Amino acid sequence: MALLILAPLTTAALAVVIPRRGRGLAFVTAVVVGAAVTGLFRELRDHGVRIHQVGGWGAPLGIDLRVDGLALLMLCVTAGIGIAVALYATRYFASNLNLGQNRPQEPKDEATHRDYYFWPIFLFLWTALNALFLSADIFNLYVTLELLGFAAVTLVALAGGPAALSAALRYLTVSLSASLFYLLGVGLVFGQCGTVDLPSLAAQRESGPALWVALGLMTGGLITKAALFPMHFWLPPAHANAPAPVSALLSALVVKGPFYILLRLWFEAFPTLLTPAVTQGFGVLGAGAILWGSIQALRQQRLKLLVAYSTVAQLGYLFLLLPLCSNSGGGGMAWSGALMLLGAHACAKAAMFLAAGNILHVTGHDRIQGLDGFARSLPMSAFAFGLAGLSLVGLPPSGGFAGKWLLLNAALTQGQWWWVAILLIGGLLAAAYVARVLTHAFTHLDGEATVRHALPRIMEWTPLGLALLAVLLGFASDGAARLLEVGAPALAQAAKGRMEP
Amino acid sequence: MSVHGLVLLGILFSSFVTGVAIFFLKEENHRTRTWLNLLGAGLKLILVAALLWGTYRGQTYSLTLEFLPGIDFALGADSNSVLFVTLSTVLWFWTTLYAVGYLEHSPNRSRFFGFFSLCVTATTGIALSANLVTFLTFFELLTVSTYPLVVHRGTKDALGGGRIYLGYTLAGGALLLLAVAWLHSLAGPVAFKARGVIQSLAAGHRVELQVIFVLFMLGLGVKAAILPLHGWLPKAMVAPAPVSALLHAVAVVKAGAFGIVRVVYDVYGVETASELNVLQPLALAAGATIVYGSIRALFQDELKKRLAYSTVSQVSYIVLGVAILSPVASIGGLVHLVHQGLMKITLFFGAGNYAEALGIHKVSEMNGVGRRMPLTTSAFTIGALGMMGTPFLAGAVSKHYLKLGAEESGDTWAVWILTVSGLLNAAYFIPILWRAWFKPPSDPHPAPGSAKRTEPPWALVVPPVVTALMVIWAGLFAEQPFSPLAWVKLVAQREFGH
Amino acid sequence: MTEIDHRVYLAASAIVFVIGFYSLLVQAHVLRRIMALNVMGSGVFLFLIALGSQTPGPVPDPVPRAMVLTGIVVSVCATGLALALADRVQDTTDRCEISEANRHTASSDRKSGIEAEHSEGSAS
Amino acid sequence: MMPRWMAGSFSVCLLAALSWAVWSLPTAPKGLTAESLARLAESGVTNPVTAVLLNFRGYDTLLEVGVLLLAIVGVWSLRRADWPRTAGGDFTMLAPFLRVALPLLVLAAGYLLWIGAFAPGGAFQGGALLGGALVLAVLGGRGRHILNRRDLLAIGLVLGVLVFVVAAALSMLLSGGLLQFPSGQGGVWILVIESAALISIGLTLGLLYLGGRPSKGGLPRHD
Repeated sequence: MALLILAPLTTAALAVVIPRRGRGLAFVTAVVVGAAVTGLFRELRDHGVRIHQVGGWGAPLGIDLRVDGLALLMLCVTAGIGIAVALYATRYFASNLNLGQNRPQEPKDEATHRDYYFWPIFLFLWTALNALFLSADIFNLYVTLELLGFAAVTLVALAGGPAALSAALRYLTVSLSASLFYLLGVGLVFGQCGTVDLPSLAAQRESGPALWVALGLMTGGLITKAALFPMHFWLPPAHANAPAPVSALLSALVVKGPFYILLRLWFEAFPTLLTPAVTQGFGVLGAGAILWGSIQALRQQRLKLLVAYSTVAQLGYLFLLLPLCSNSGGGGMAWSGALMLLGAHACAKAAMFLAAGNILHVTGHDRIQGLDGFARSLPMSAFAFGLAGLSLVGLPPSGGFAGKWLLLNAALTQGQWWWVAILLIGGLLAAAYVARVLTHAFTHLDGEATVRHALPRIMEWTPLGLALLAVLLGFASDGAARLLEVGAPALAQAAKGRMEP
Repeated sequence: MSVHGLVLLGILFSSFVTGVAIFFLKEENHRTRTWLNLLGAGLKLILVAALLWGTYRGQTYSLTLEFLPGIDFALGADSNSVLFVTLSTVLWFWTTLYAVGYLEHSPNRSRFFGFFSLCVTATTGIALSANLVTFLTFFELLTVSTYPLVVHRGTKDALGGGRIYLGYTLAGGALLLLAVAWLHSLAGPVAFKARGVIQSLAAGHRVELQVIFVLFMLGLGVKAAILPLHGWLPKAMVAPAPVSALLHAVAVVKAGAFGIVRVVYDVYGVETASELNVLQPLALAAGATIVYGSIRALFQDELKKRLAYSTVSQVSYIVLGVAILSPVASIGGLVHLVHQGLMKITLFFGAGNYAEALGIHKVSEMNGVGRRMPLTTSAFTIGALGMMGTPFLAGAVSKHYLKLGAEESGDTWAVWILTVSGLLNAAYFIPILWRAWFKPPSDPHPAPGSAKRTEPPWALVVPPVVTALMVIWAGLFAEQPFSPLAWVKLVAQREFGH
Repeated sequence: MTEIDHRVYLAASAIVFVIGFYSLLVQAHVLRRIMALNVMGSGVFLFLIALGSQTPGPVPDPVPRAMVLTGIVVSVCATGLALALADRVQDTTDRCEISEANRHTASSDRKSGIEAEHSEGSAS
Repeated sequence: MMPRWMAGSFSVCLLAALSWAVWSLPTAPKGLTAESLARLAESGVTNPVTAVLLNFRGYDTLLEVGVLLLAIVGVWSLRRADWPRTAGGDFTMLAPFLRVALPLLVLAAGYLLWIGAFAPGGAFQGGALLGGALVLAVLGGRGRHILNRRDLLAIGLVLGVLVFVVAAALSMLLSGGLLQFPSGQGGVWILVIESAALISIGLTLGLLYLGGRPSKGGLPRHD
């Protein structure tokens, strides 16, 4: 468990000293983290929830690290996407990458600069994510959030253009103020309960104005960081202007971190405060995100902005978990459904951004209007984009379908038909914006096709692999659901909360 | 996993693997691609033959994989499946051959044949699905894999048609998903079973089940092109001829019709469905579609459009047969699933040949083609005559049973509809045949090459001739074992328990 | 000192936080915004310190004090990073305001899109 | 930027909510004072804040040292350093002062580190002082030869994280728990970690002031 944090942190520090070896260090990390996650999976399967008391003190004085099914799922997703993006980035940031025809070759030291700084910051990002998913302490979560935020912002700024830099600056200010809201909330919780340990908070089952306000502050901060509608405004410019591997990381993983904390807070620490008004409120915001994000995606002129708005929309689905999970009946389905969607979205969106990166690389722009016939010059990227689209739309057997199916069933079982409508409409809108891009892929060009550019193979294969994973993830949904039951903090708590009206 | 399960998997993979492999072939590898295509099609044919033989001898085939929590990904082969899978596999073989010839010189062939194979994988998957969720999976896969075929030419028209196609089918898919999920929340996992699985719910959830049925019909009706959901079909005519053949005869509309058969027979059960009063409206919708399609067909000058509206009309024969509460009518409907496929594919092959060899796209340009392309035109004529219900051809058999069934159940209005439709069919087909055989060729034809006989290459001629012969076979030897009719009688026996 | 209700300090910290938040919302200049963030931060730290000194017993609660130390370090880092970023933005765009124009509208997304293209074209 | 009335009403609502919350807080909060004092003896130091910072919640501090390193790496990735305007100016007053002050500041930083074990002080306080000294030195035009060596600086910057990580790993090998120091040796471990952290913190703060990566060819000279 500790390896998941120590390994990327060490390699990040080493990569600062020897930037030339950043790539190699990332691979070491990938191998170690991959092995550690596998090991944890075994432990969890055999022994249930694992807790590690840092420093041997134990909560509430010390900090506990904890792995349950939910945390492990997030760690797996992080490891998977992390490894894939690292593979892609080895060539993306390589200075000798041939960018194709009308691209001015950038100065070599500029590329080297980016290569040198990407790896340590990427490893910090990985550290932050692993630490975040492992932590059971709300103050420690604040530290991980900051680590995550700094890494994300810096990676966006690595793109270097004015748009990226402005986006990064706004991202930073928004992220910092959100963190302060969260921290103030943590302070209030500490004032009321005298502890910042999640299980201890859960055990106290306190309530009162201070906790309400604290939760409000923390939630406000977290939904801003998670870019839930209407606090999503910072996301599209930041995600669209970052370098492709960074966009993939941000959309696939970074916004999921705050969401994860939100789940821990509401379901685990303060389940009694999770009233129907609150959950329906989250649902309304989620629905707003789905509709608004999809409509905006339909209106974008740039491919990466379209994909970024699609992230806004897809994040909305995750928040439908709250209204669907806290009612009686079908709660478990909604729980695994939303998390299935999370995993599927991570794979699909990473694939999409990486594919979009390839398109940008080869064509030199990403205006949707100007993409006619790109299936010919970049067949594999087009294919990856399409497959990832299947999962976003929610067509079977993709992970996106499995997730939506479970959410749909939960909504139908509970008679909350309004979410059913949102789920179906969201799928159709997603189909519309995915098709909008793919139409250009199939457009016939007169004359001979543009020359097929020799992109490095790994840059073609990685998005395709991720997209395939997203499509086949549906078959893993049963296993994932069983994994989520390990510890199932939220459900156990929510169930208890229901029993004591 | 038993050997028998592997047969099912083999049937799916024979085309799936071929498709994937073809994607990675270079455009120039013409020979390899052709061989791969024929190999896949041939292998599938053999496996399906084995399946047919095995099922006939009472062997059961099934295969399950872990899928959603509580729901398996399940394949199976009941008599219904076998009927449809045989049809699609046989026709696919000939369509492949035809497509290889047809697209000889067009660009993006690897992409085309890749999706072509995926499309047929989806169709056979639909046939072999043993529960609703698996069915839904392949149903959507079919949508997705046909879209690239519809837009294959990449022209403005093609992209527009593709957009409409995708809009209709995905919206239909969403309704179907809703229906499946809703039914699941009431009844749990729904595996197909003869005579339905929801009898016990019918009393307590009457209204819900009625609404779900409507949702099912809307979702499936889009693909089956039932009025007023047929709008995409004529628009999708921009696709290359083999694709049209596939859409109309083998895959898409058939998948819709087959889905309706499944839902009525194996999910609701005919008795339960009729208790819920949902069959009568379906029958009326089908009747309306039959007449509407025929009338619209009358006024189309573009050959493929006329055929398209004819499809709209003919597919609803199947639905009508299913919706009329009578075993005899369902025999008629189910056998039409096969017969319509045989006839319509012949007609589309013919239309494709006219376009390919002479550049003829319109009925008004067809004067005298019979003399220039005798083989193609003969095949076309057999298909058209079959459609009109000429005795000893396939169409007559289905119509006979449909009419008998309608009389048996007292739906005399349906008999009238069938009669009127028969007349309309004649009205829009006879002028074509008249022009083709009896009018002098109006030179010059739109396309160059005015040699006396201009039959296209053999790869384009053999498929229509073969399917035309099958139309004759299905009509003449309808009572022989292994004819479509004989098999359908088996199915009906199972569904009605007679 | 003990007669003063400790909640006064807590309330004061709340006021400081809100002042910072208000300026963050209304100020356009990056530098002012960064300062606003620091004011908000100070509010939070004041709150934690006040909380720590409130516990009964001879010594104040060390845990919130340690948290404040952590928070201050983070905030210093954040400020350093933000200033460097702001400086870089100013270098590249000759503007020192966080562009607010392209918030929700698609048209301005287009605009920033074109900018991005230029930058991608020249820099990446 | 938001219209003032909107921002104002948001702020008023926020203030109202906060005041409500603050007023409802228990007047004698539970806190963790008792627990931390009770186990202070086991921590190896007698200053409770240092005990919390480096032992009870040492893991927070590990990540925090990471945050510091990340911040400076981020700043370096963004831009090159500006040599302060005053550099190369008139040092008649500053130079003699620095000659006295810099060694004293370093000494004071060391003292703060040492005293942190028993009384207010510690790596962060010491580091802040060290950082201040560095800023002063930069302003006074000193230490250019060091600031030119990006490789050396990098080593100094990562020292805190690396030592901390090594300590964490080692403690895990020795006693099976992350950052679980063998009993009785807490003080030594903390001192080692803090010493490394002191250098990194001081360097980080000083280099943050420069606002960018030192350029390879040395910082521009103004004289």
